[in-house]
Amino acid sequence: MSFEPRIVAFLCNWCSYGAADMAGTSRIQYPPNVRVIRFMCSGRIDPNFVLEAFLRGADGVMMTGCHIGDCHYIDGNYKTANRYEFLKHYLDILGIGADRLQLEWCSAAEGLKFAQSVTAFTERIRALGPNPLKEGGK
Amino acid sequence: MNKDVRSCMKCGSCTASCPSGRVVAFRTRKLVEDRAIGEIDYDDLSLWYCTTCFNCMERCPRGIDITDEILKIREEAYRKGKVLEPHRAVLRYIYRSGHAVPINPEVREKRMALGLSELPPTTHTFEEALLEVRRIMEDEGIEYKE
Amino acid sequence: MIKTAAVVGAGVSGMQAALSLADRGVKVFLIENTSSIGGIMARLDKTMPTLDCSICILSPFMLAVARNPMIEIMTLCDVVGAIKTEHGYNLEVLKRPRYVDLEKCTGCRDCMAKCPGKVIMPFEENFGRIKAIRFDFDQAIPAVPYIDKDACLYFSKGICGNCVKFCQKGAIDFEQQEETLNLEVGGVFLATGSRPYLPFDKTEYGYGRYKNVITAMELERLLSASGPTSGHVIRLNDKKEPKKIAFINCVGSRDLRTNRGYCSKVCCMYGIKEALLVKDHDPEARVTIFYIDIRASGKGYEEFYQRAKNSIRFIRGRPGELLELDNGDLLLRYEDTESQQPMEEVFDMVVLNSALVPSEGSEQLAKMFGIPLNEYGFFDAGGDPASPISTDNDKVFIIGACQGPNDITDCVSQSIGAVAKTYSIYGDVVERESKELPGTDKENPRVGVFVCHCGKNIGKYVNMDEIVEYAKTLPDVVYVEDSLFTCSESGQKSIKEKIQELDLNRVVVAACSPKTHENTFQEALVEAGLNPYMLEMANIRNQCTWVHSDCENESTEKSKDLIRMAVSKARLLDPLFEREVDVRQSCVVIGGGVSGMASAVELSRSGFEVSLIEREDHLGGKSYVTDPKYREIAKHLIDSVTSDENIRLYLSSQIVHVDGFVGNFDLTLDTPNGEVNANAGTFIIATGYDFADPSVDGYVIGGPVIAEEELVRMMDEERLAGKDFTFILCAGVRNKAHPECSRVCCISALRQIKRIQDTVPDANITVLYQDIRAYGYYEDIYRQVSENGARFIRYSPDSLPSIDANSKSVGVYDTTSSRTLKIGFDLCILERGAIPSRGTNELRQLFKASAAPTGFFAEAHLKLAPLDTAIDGVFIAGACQYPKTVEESLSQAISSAGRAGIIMGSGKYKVQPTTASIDEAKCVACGLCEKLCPYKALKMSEDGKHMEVIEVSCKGCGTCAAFCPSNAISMKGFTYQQEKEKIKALLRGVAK
Amino acid sequence: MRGLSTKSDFSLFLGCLIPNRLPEIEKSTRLVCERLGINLHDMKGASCCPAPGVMKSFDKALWLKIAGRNLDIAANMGMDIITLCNGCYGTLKDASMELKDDPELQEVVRASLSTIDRDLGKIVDVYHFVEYLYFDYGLDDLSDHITKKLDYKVAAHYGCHLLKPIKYRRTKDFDAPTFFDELIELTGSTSVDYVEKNTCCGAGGGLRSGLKDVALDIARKKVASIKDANMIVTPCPFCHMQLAQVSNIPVVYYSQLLALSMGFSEEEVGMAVGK
Ligand SMILES: Cc1cc2nc3c(=O)[nH]c(=O)nc-3n(C[C@H](O)[C@H](O)[C@H](O)COP(=O)(O)OP(=O)(O)OC[C@H]3O[C@@H](n4cnc5c(N)ncnc54)[C@H](O)[C@@H]3O)c2cc1C
Ligand SMILES: Cc1cc2nc3c(=O)[nH]c(=O)nc-3n(C[C@H](O)[C@H](O)[C@H](O)COP(=O)(O)OP(=O)(O)OC[C@H]3O[C@@H](n4cnc5c(N)ncnc54)[C@H](O)[C@@H]3O)c2cc1C
Ligand code: SF4
Ligand code: SF4
Ligand code: SF4
Ligand code: SF4
Ligand code: SF4
Ligand code: SF4
Ligand code: SF4
Ligand code: SF4
Repeated sequence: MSFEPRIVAFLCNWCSYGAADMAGTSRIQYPPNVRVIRFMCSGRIDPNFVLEAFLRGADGVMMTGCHIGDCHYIDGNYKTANRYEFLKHYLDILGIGADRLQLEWCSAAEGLKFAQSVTAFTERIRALGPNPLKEGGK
Repeated sequence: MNKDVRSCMKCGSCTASCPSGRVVAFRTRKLVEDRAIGEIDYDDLSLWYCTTCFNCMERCPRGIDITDEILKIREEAYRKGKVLEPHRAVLRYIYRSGHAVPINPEVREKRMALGLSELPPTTHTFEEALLEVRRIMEDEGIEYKE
Repeated sequence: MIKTAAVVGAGVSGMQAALSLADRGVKVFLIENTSSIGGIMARLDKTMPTLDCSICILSPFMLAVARNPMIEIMTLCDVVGAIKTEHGYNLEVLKRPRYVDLEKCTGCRDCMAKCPGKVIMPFEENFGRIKAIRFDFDQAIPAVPYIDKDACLYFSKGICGNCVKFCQKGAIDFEQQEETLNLEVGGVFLATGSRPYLPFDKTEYGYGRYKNVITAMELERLLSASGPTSGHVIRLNDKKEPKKIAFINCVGSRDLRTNRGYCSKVCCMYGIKEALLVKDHDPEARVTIFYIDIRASGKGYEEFYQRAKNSIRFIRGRPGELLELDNGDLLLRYEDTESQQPMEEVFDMVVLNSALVPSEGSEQLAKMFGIPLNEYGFFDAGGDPASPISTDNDKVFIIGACQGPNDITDCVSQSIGAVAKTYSIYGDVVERESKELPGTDKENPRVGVFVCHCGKNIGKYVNMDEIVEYAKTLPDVVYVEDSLFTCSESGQKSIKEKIQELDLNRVVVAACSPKTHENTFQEALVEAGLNPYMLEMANIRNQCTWVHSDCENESTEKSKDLIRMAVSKARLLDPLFEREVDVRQSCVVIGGGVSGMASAVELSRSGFEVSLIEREDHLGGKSYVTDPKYREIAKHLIDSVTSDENIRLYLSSQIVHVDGFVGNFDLTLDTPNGEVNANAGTFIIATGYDFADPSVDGYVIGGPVIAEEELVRMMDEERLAGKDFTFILCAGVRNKAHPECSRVCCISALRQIKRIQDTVPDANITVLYQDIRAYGYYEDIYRQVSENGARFIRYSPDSLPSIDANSKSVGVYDTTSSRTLKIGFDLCILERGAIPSRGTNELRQLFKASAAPTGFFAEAHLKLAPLDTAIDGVFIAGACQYPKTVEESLSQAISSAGRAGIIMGSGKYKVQPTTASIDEAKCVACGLCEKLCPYKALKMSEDGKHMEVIEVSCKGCGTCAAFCPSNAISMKGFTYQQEKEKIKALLRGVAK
Repeated sequence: MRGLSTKSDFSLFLGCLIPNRLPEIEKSTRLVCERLGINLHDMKGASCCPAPGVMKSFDKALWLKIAGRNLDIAANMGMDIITLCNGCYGTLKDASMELKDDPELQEVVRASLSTIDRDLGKIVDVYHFVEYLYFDYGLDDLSDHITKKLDYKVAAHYGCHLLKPIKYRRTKDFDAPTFFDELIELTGSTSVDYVEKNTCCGAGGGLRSGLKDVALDIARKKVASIKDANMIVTPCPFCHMQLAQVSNIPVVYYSQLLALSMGFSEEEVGMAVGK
C-alpha cells in the first residue's frame, strides 16, 4: 500500500478554522490526510502539542493562524511565529526534520489558500516519506 | 403605451422577436436607436422589411410602440418620395379601382361558377363609390390618374 | 404602555425583528399565515455571495425564535381586524385549524407515510405531488405537520382517516375549528416580505406551457437536498439531467408590459448563484445567463459576478421568445446585443429569474393600518430616508422585503433597526433575568454521539452505517444516533430526549462547524438540563465530506477519526459557568458623516451618553456630494447633534488607543486640546469611504473634466453652463486596482442627470456605462432620464473611453452597436467610485477588527450579523462597510444604534467562561505569562506567591498557557489534558 | 360555452383579396352564415379597407379617412361589421378604436368625409368572423350545427393582426391563444402543434407586396416546422395566399372547414375550384 501521510493541523478559531470551513462551503477539494484540532488562538499551540503529535507518529504538523496584524487576540500569532522557528530547530535536533512542520496564515475568507496549503504540504510530506520516529519504532 | 423611443434600454427583445431579422439583415433595435438619435437613413431598404407583426411592440419592456414608430418612419420616407415601386402600384390600383387587388376575368368566372355575383358589391359594382374614394385621395394630394 | 408587539410575517425579517424585540423585554406575537416560520429564505438552497447553506444558517435562527420564551409563534394566522387604541392596537387574528395537535405531535411522520391524499406543491408544482398531511419544507417550525383540507379525503369525501389510525400519539384532530383571537399590542411590525412571481403572463417564455421552463424559485427547490428531487436538477418531461441551461433575467421586472417598472434587485445575483450551483452539481453543464445589466448591488456581489464569469457564459440580450421543440428542448431567440445578431439556440432547460412581487394580503393590511402602498403595491415608508422603517402611523413599522425586493443582508439590518425605533412605544429596556447554567456530574462520563446527514451534504459522501457502528465501539459511548438534520427541531428534540432518557452527560455532535452551530446545540443541552459546555462537535461536513467529495472510503475513515477525537475530549469535559459584567451606558461613535450622526442621535434619544469623533473640523462627511434633499437631512442631523447635551462632540480628533472589552472600553483621543482619555460601553464605527482615483483609468480631472461633486456645486451655485454633458461611470473602480463596484455612483449619476434635465431643458446628456445598476425603485429614475433623452452608451472595461480635454470630446466604443463614437461635451463628469476611507486599516488594527478583501470593514456574518464586527461591542454603520446610499446608510446606522442599545440597555454583558485558570500549587511565580498576556489579564497575587487571572479581561486566547514553564495554566474548555487526549486519539495505532 | 351576442345582422366587409382572388372564402362564409342564422348584409360601394401594410405605412391620415368611409357605410346600415380578413380587421378595428378614443381624429375624418357628403355616423363595432364565432356566437351553439365529424390533422395559423395590437383585441395572450384551435377542433379535426405556430406568415406590412422574396422566406421557415398535418387552416386570405405559395399541403380558410363539417360538399365550398 502506498504511503498515506497522517497530518495534524492546529487551527485558530477565528481565521484559519474559518478558512477551513470556507474551503468546505466553496467545495474546494484537498487530500483527506489532514485532521484538524481547533484552538481559540494560534498562540495556544503549546510546543508540547506539536511534539506530542510527532512522538505519536504524525508525519507532518501544520500550525495556522490569522495573518500578522489580524490576530483576534492582538498579537498571539507573533508568538506563534517565534515558536515556529524554535520548533523547527528542535525538530532538526530530534532528527524528525524541520520540513515536517509548516506555518501558514489564512484569513477566514481564504478557503482556497487553506486548501492549497494543505494540498502542497501533503505532497511534501508524501515525498518526505513516513515520520522517522515511527520507522524507528517499528 | 407609447413611450418615447429614447427610453430604449437596448435590451434586444425587439430584434430577438422579429421574424424578418431572421431572414434578412434587418435589426429592429438599430432602427429604434437610429430614430432615437435622429439618424434615419431613408434610403435603407430595412424600413420596408417590417411585416407589422407587432411582436416587438408587444414585448418591448420599456413600452415603446415600435411598430407604430416604424410606420411613422415609413410615412416620412414616403413624404420624401422614398417608396418602393410595388407599393406605389398598390396606391395606383386603389385609385383606379377602389381595390388594392382588383378583379380579373379569371376570378369573374370563378365567382360565377361558385354562384356568386360576377362582380362583388363593392366599388367594382358602384361607380359613384369609386369616385368617392378618389375624391378622398385627391384631397390628400394623391393622384394616380396616369 | 403595553410591552407587547405583533410581528406580522415570519420570514428572516420578521424573525430578526422578533428576536430583537424580545431582547428588549417585549413580548412578541409572531403572526405567520403559512404553517411554518422561515419565509423565502427557508426554501433557498444556498445564499449568495458566500454560498452558505441557507437552511443551515437559518435553522439555528428559527430555533432561537422557537425557543425564546418572549416570542409566541402563531402560524396559520391572519390579521383580520385592527382597532387603534390609546396604547397601540387591538388586533383580531383569525387562527385557521392545523388539524394536528401542536402539543401531542412528535413530528414522526408516520401519518404522512400513510396519507393517500395528494396535492400539487406550490413552487414545486412541476415536480410531483405531495401529501394532504405535510410539512411545507423539511425543517419547518413548528415541526408539526398540518392537514391541507382541500386535498384530504376525510374532508372532501368523509373517507380515509389513515392519519388518525397511524398516529401513535393521537395528535390528529379533525374537530379543530377556526378561532378568532384578540391581541392587545403596543406596536405592529409588518414583515410580510414579497412573493416570487409566477410569470404566466410573460407568455413569450411559455411558463406553465413548456415543461422545461421553470422559475428560479423552482430551481432553488430542485437544487435543495430537501427539495422535491432531493437535490437533483432534472427536466420534468423526461427526468433527464439538463446539460445546457439558460437563465433569463428581468422576467416580469423592469417591464412596463407587466406593470412592473421596478428592478427586483436580487434576481441578477440569485441567478448567478443558481448558475454556479448548477455547475457545482454537474460540472459538465453549460450555463448561459441572458441579462440587460448585471446588478451586483450588494457587498461582495461584483466579485462574485466576476468569479462566475470563469465558468458561466453571459450574454447581454433579453430574449424575445422561446419555442418548445418536440423533445421538450427549447429554442431560444435572442439578440446578442454585443454583435447585434439575432440568434437561435437550443437549450435543455430555461430558468426564469422572475420578479419579486408584493405578498398577497398587502392591500388589506395597508388599509387596516392606514399605510400607503406604492405604485407597485409594496408598502411605502413615506420616503423619509431618515427613518426608513417608520410610517405615518407611529405604532406601525414596515421592515424587510415588504417595502420592495431586498436581499437578506439588507432585510436583516433593517429588522434590527426596528428595535431602535421602539423606545417611544416601549420605553426603557426591561432587564431579563439570566438563567443559571446547570452543572454536570464530572465523574462517570456517559457520551451520546449524534451524527448528522445534513440532508445529503454528509450522508451522500460517507458510509453512515459504518460510522454509526464505529462510534458505538468508542469508550464511554452509550448511545449513537444518526439523523437527517440534527439541527432541525426534531433532531434537537431527540438529543434532549436521549440526554434525559439515558442520563447522558456528554454530547458529541458530528455535523458541521462549531462556528455556526455550537450555540444551537449548547442551548439544546441546557434545555435538557446539561451544562452547555459538555458538548464537543466533530466537523465532518465543512472539513470532511465537502472537501473530499470524491473518496467515500477516506471520508468515512476521516469522519471516524474526527468522531473518535471528539469523544476522547468529551470524556474529559468539565462544566463551565458564565459570568456577567456591568456595561457602561455610553457609546463612542467614530465618524461624523450621516451614518455616525444618525447613530449618535438615535442613541442619545434612547438615553445613552454618546461621544462623536470626527477627524475633520466639520460634520457631514460626504453628504455634500449628494442631492439637496440629502444635504437637508445632513443639515438637520448636524443641528440635532450639536444641540444635543447627551452627545459630546470631538472635531478634528482621532482615536489613537483602545483598550478593554465590551462594556468597559478605555480609549485615548488625539484632540486639538491634547490627548483625552475616555471610556465607553460600546463603539460604532462609521468612517465612510473615500473617492477612488480616476487616473488609474487614465482620466484626468481638470478643465472641462470634473468630478461629480463639482457638478453638484455648480448646480447649487447656479453656474452650470453649457448644453452637452457627458458622464463617465465607474471611474477608478471595476478595474484591476479596485475590482469592486461602488454601487451608489450609478444612482447618484442618474439623480444628477435628472437635476440637469429639470434645469437645462435642452441639455444633451450622454452616459458612458458598463452596467446601469439602478436596482430596486431606482430603475424608475433610469427610465425617466432616458425617456427625457439622456443617451446611454455601453462601453467595455477592456476598452475604456478616452477623454480629449482639449477638443472637449470623448472617444468610446459602443458595445451595443459596435461603433466607435466621438462625443463632444461642454462638461465631462467623472463618476468616481468609492474605496475604503484612508486610515481604515489603522483603525481596524486598533480594534483588531477584520477587513473584507476590498479593504472595507468586515461584518461578523454577511447575512445574519451584518452590523456586528467580530469584536463584541463594536458595530459598523454606513459606507465604511461597503458603499451605500444615504437611505441605506441611515437605515443601518439606526440599526447599529439599536444593537449597541440592546447591550447597553440591559446593563449586563455575559462573559464567555472559556478563560485561563491557574493552579496556584504549580505556579512558580515566574511572571512570564503576565508579560505575554495581550489583555493584561494576569496579575501577581498579593503575597507574590502565584499568578491570578482577571477573568473579565481574559479573552481565552491561551497564549499564557502555551508558555507557562510549569504547566500551571489551564484553559477552560481547552485544557492540556483534553487536547493531548485528542492528539492521542487522532494518532491511535499509528506509531505501532 | 354559450354565446354573448343576440345580434344576428351584420354588414359584411369583403375587402379585396376575398372577392377578387379567393371567392371560395366568400362563398363558404355565406353558406355557413346562412345555416347559422347570421344575416350578412352587403356593404354596397365598400372599397379596400385600405391595406394597412401599404396605406397605413405611408399616410396614416388617408388610411383613416378611407377606413372612415367604409365605417360610415356600415353606420348607415345600422349594423356592426364582420370582416373575414386579418388585414381588413386590422384596419377597420384599429381605425374604429382609434377614432372612438380620439375626438380630434374624428373631426379630421369627418371634415374629409363631408366633401363626399358623408359623415362618420355612430362608429360601429368591428368583428373578425372567427372572433365573433368564438366569443359571441359561442361554441355550444355552433356545435349544434356540426353534422359531420371531420378528422383532419390541422396546422392552425392565427395570423398577427387577429391577435395584435392587444390593446384592441379580445385575447391578451398573443403567444399562446387557443380560441382558433378550439374552433377547429369543434369540427372534429385535431389541431396539431408545431414549433413556429405563432410566427408571422411574412406577408404583412407591405412586405409581400414590396419585397416578395423576403416575405416568402419567412413563410418557408414557418411552414417547414409543420409536421404531421394534412392541411393548414387560416382565418385570413392574405396569410392564406402567402402560405399556399410555399406549402405542400392544402391551405384552407376556416369557413371552408366549418362548412364541410356542416355537411356541405367540397364543390359547394369551392375547395375543388381552389385546387
Ligand atoms: C429564488 C430566490 C433566491 C434568493 N436568493 C437569495 C440569496 O441567495 N441571498 C439573499 O440575500 N437573498 C436572496 N433572495 C432574497 C431573499 O429571499 C429575501 O430578501 C428575504 O427572504 C426576504 O425576507 P423577508 O422576511 O423580508 O420576507 P419573506 O421571506 O418573504 O417572509 C415573509 C413572511 O411573511 C409571511 N406573510 C406574507 N403575508 C402575510 C400576511 N398577510 N400575514 C401573515 N404572514 C404573511 C410569508 O408567509 C412569509 O413567511 C432570494 C429570493 C428568491 C425569490
Ligand atoms: C460618487 C458618489 C456619489 C454619491 N451620491 C449619492 C446620492 O446621490 N444619493 C445617495 O443616497 N448617496 C450617494 N452617495 C453615497 C453617500 O455619499 C453615502 O451613503 C453617505 O455619505 C455615507 O455616509 P457615511 O456617514 O457612512 O460616510 P461619510 O459620509 O463618508 O462620512 C464618514 C465620516 O467619517 C470621518 N472619518 C473617516 N475616518 C475617520 C477616523 N478615522 N476618525 C474620525 N473620523 C473619521 C470622515 O471624515 C467623514 O466625515 C454617493 C457616493 C459616491 C461615492
Ligand atoms: S425591446 Fe424596446 S427597450 Fe428593448 S431594445 Fe427594443 S426598443 Fe429598446
Ligand atoms: S413589427 Fe416589424 S419590426 Fe417588429 S417584430 Fe414584427 S416585423 Fe419585426
Ligand atoms: S384523512 Fe386526510 S390527511 Fe389523513 S391520511 Fe387521509 S387524506 Fe391524509
Ligand atoms: S436587473 Fe434587476 S430585475 Fe433584472 S434580473 Fe437584475 S436584479 Fe432582477
Ligand atoms: S450538519 Fe447537521 S447540524 Fe449542521 S447544519 Fe447540517 S443539518 Fe444542521
Ligand atoms: S458607476 Fe458605480 S455603481 Fe455603477 S457600475 Fe460603476 S462602480 Fe458600480
Ligand atoms: S488566556 Fe490569553 S487573555 Fe487570558 S490570561 Fe492568558 S494570555 Fe491573557
Ligand atoms: S507562567 Fe506559569 S509559572 Fe509563570 S507566573 Fe505564569 S502561571 Fe505562574
